[in-house]
Amino acid sequence: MPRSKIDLPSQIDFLSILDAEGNLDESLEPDIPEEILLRMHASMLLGRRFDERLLNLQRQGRIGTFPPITGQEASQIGAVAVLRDSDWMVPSFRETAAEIWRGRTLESVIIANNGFNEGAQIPEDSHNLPVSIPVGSQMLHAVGIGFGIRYRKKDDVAMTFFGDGATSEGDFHEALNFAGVFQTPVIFVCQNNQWAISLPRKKQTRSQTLAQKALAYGLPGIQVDGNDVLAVYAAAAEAVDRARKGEGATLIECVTYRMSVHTTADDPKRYRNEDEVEDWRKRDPLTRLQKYLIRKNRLSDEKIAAAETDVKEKIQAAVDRAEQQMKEFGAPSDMFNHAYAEMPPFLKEQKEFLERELAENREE
Amino acid sequence: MPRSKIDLPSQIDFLSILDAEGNLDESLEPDIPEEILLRMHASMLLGRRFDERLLNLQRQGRIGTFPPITGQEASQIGAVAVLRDSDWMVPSFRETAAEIWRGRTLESVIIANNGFNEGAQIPEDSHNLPVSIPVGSQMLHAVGIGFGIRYRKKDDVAMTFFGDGATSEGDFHEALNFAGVFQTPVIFVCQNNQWAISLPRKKQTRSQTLAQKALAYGLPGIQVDGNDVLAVYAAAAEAVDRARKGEGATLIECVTYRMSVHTTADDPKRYRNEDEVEDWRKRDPLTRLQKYLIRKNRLSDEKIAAAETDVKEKIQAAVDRAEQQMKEFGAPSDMFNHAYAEMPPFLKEQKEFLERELAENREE
Amino acid sequence: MSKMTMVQALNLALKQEMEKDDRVIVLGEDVGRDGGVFRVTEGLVDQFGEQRVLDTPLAEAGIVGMSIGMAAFGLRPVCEIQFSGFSYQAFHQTENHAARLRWRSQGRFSVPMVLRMPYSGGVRALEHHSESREVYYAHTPGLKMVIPSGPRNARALLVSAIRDPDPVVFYESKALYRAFREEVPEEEETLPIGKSQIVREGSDITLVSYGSMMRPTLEAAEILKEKETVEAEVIDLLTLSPLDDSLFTESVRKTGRAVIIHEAPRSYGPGAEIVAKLVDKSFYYLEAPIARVAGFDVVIPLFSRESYYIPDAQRIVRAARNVLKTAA
Amino acid sequence: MSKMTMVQALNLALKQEMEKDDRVIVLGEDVGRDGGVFRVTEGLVDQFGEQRVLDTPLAEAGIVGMSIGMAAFGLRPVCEIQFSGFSYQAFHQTENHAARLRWRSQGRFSVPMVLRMPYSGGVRALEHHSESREVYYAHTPGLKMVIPSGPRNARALLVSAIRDPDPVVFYESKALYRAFREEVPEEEETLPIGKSQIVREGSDITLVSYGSMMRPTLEAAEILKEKETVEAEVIDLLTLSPLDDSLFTESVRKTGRAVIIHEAPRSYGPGAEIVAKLVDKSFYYLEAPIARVAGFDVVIPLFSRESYYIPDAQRIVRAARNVLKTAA
Ligand SMILES: Cc1ncc(C[n+]2csc(CCOP(=O)(O)OP(=O)(O)O)c2C)c(N)n1
Ligand SMILES: Cc1ncc(C[n+]2csc(CCOP(=O)(O)OP(=O)(O)O)c2C)c(N)n1
Ligand SMILES: [Mg+2]
Ligand SMILES: [Mg+2]
Repeated sequence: MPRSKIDLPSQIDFLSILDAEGNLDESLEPDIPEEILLRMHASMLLGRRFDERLLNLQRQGRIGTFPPITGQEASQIGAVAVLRDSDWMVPSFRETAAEIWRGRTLESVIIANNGFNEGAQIPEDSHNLPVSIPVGSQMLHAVGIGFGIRYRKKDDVAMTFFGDGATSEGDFHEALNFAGVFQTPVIFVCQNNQWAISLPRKKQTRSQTLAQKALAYGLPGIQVDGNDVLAVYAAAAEAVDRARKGEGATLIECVTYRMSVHTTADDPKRYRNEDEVEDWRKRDPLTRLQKYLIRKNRLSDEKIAAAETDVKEKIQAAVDRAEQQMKEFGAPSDMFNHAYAEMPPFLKEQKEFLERELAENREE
Repeated sequence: MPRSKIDLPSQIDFLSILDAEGNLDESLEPDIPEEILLRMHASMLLGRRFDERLLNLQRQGRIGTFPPITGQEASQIGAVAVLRDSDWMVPSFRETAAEIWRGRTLESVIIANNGFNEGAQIPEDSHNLPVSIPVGSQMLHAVGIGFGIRYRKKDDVAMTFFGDGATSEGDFHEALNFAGVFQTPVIFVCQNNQWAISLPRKKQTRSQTLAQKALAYGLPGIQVDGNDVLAVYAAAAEAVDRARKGEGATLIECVTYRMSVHTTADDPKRYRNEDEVEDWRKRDPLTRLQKYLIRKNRLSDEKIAAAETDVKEKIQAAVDRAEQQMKEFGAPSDMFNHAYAEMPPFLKEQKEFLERELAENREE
Repeated sequence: MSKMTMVQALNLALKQEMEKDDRVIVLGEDVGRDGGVFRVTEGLVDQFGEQRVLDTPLAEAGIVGMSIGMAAFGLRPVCEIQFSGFSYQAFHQTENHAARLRWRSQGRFSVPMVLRMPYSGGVRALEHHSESREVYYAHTPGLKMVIPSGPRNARALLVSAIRDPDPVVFYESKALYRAFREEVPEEEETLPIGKSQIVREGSDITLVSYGSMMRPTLEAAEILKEKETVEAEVIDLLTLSPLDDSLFTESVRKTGRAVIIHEAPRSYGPGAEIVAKLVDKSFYYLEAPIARVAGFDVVIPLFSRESYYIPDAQRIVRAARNVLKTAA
Repeated sequence: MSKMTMVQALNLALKQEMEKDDRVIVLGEDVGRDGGVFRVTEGLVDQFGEQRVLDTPLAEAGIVGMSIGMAAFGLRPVCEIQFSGFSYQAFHQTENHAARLRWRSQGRFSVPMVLRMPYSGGVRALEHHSESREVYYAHTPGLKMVIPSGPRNARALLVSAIRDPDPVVFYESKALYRAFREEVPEEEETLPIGKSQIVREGSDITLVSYGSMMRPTLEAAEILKEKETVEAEVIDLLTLSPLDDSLFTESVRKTGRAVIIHEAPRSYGPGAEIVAKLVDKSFYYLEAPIARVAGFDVVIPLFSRESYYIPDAQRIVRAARNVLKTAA
């Protein structure tokens, strides 16, 4: 009965398949249909270029502040690529590339970032939840959805995204614990981009990895190279398989990097060192995938150039549609819509008040 | 760069020194001065008998509902016995025996349980926080106190208590994470008494142990036989040493059992099986310690009988003092005291209103 | 019809809605085997099983957050927060999401959930078990706030709340749980959310009250009638948000005098909004200042003193007398 | 004296109090190197080091809960919640403990902490970054609630809040952070918590306002003077709890008419309490119904529409005109 070591079944692995130098571990290479691979490349490219365009729209004052995703394309696309439409996605606020993969239009992103609620409109048939800004709060929604999936005896899954900072919120803890207790089919994808605004990962928590936090809930956890889209895909596929089989949730830590500002209101020079950023530039997820695809003769410089033009056109078209739509948006008093299923009398009164006021303003 | 196992330095041990059958692991036996050992025995006995007396005061309607501690004497006394007065204790609501060890009077417990705020009064020089009822919420206060201790360059520690259910609250997560990040001298003592009202431990979380949750924060964690006062003492002493040396916090899971009702408002027959209770009765912490002390010739049936009488007298004296003091307690309008350091005008108005009302009632 | 306590009536509402609609899921701490610490969910797990009656881990944000996800998926969660004093652990989920998801998604997702929670003092409970803080919810856009006052309307309102397409915070007075019984029909009965009721007609003064305060208010009305032949009109708000101001507006236009009664703290309390609404719509009919009888602006004391904190009939009668005294 | 924005003035208050009193600790998300997302804590970590300026993990309950422990220990934590819309993550620590520890321990422990948080719209921000929900705090017994309206009083009130022996929720309007500069004396200056101010004298109507609404209110007063030669008396509440009713009571006894302005939602909003207090104490002097100009009872829309939500001078002027129109 002395002091004895408790053996904990679960362990934490680190997964890397295609490294920064382009070395490939064939034994682990997931076999991804060519058209999916190319779509993944196109989506990562789109995510990157769209970011750049949003950035300059913001500088021109044509949209408000927004959170760029540059550097995190692999973590996002690698994960959502394993989902089917009937699966659910529960994003945080930095998954633009993933949201677009899942069907969100580019113009809706522009419209939302320009302060129109219409931009957050979700299509009726969509299984994507809207952007959630309160850090860590959305994971519990994925657990509730996961419960619904099991309750209705479906084999869909719910995939939720969050950052390294989010792992410090109590909601993260409660979400993973509930997911464990209720065995819900949820994939918890942590985009560990090393920073929570100005707080570096090492000050966020003393634990060596974020993946190991899964052990506290009796869940499997894995850490992957988040700039290696093949590794992210493989880890996500494994987790989704388990979930579909009714074996519950998984925590995936994608080790990546926030190459850009936190939001356009942020100035990283105040708190981080450019060398660190340069260092991560060498591990760029997009060029890494391109090298891989070229080596596999699935991509060429010409094809990349073509993809670039295609993406540019898509973005331009979206910007035009967005600016068109924003012209057409309804009255300020639309702010009263969607407060409740039915507008209660006191809101009708307030809506009429606003409409009267607007009319009077026009007269004056 | 393939799939590799991350090696996590920390491991989780289980510690047992004096088992249910009375077997002692001499190699681990902590050397505790005789008078401390006897004081520990007396305090555990007092905790047990006080519980019984409170239970019958409650049945007689002489106090309100309260949470008994029977079965958890070793987890409480073993832990606080390693503290010194200048250390801090941050209790939950089920640490009556530990609070009394730390200087709380028995009458104050009776007075509080009879619905008088005066019963929660803390003496000016005391480093014990009052009972905290919101589950899991008090741990963060211990972290703040721990920060203060370090900030003032003292080598004191803060010990906080909570239950197995509390480990599910977000506050537990935030407290352990902050303790890890800020390296505060905090001892987190979890009294895993197997039940959170009607929820059994296994439904509280899927993790195999509660102690392993420490890994999520880069903190040492240990599971101990919570009915073995020597093991609890040894684990607590080890944790306190580390904390005093500036090596930060520890999570200790004391595996024990709630032998009685959750509170006197609760009926365990609705949700748990008497056999389970009987099973745990065999592992009783009090008789286990008594056997040990008798074997060491530090206790005898005579001495135990004497201790019983002594305890009975202490309790009776406290009941008498409590009932005396409650007679003397001040006006209902004392409810306005201690709301703020200085009573603001609007509260003065309300206090005067109440006093006027009481006067009018007397007239009528 | 059979005579039921409010606990039994609420249990009936849950049972019948769960029988009718398999989207209805009950979850919370100790709602299963234990039947809830007040026994409101008694027997449900035996009838509907652990997939529809969930004993959750001890985490309120988890309960509410998971319910939001269930609701977005298309279920109808009815979650129980064991005491309203612990609903703040979930306040961020409630304000950040339950109240906003319909609005945020522009109608795609909604949160048809009920947040049941016991409130009020009067049951000799411990700290945090006796508060009344309905304002936190009534002031929050996107939520509905319902507070029944007896077994029959509790049952009918809970059925309506469960069927409501939006999140409803459902405050249940502990003091009323077993205080008295009422005939509650076995067959379905609902009450519209957002409608108040006149429970006693009168022409001399209007008493606006709800929840745990209805009984002392009606008692006060009796005393006023017997002792001073004053006919008080008594209004039971039943819903705090959306607030139905039609009846108390009309009533005060008739009586010219009003007393508003609640257990919640006075300052920035529910009574202030009623006063303001009366000033908006009945100002010229007012013959005297409107009185508020309310809890004091301190934490409700532990139970040995709580009876001095909680408004009673005497306090209401005195306030009414003052309002009546003052000449027009 | 030098001209400062509110951000600079708040920074000065923190800097000077930290120099004077080593019990003062600043903590929160990004308050260190980054100087806070609004730069209120700029430079403090360089001057006072990481032991007194703590960049915490991303957890509001952690920040507030740890601060409560620091305060119980004897320190004076000033914690920053990055936006008031995320203060609900810590609402349970605030209500369950910060507001109660002095009371619970019968005076042994107190919680001399400041909870700083930016509120209000008007800065083209994202969802959850533009709310005004001061009522959640003003209605909570045991807390104090302060809302400055400009650089100079912000600095003086923050100094008082830091020295206050009880927990103070300190709401800072984002719209005012850099809106204008004022002379702020280098030497110490404090303002008493719980005292309102008359910032403009007048005899025709009383405008009661605070925080982000002071500027449109004063603008409205100007318009009223120019366009209708109406002399409005303007009161800046500065503290919502404990509420100082002396000045607006006196003022309305003089003017007989009042408009109350706030950005928070109208229903169960701060304005209701002012109306109720005026009915309590100035009823017989009222010549017209009191108007409330407030935010609507919906979530404040994203920034393209927020200007229609937030009360402006025109809206206030119209309300005042109506109040003035109505014959006594
Ligand atoms: C509950 C809450 N607290 C604070 C904020 C302000 N905030 C927005 S993003 C952010 C950092 C998030 O870091 P992380 O979780 O790592 O996500 P990342 O921004 O790196 O994608 C903070 C503090 C918020 N949105 N929600
Ligand atoms: C935040 C919060 N939620 C719910 C409750 C009601 N409650 C009181 S004790 C308890 C169970 C606590 O279980 P555990 O943490 O294991 O402590 P134990 O009672 O077993 O000592 C519950 C649910 C509470 N007091 N606080
Ligand atoms: Mg991050
Ligand atoms: Mg327990």
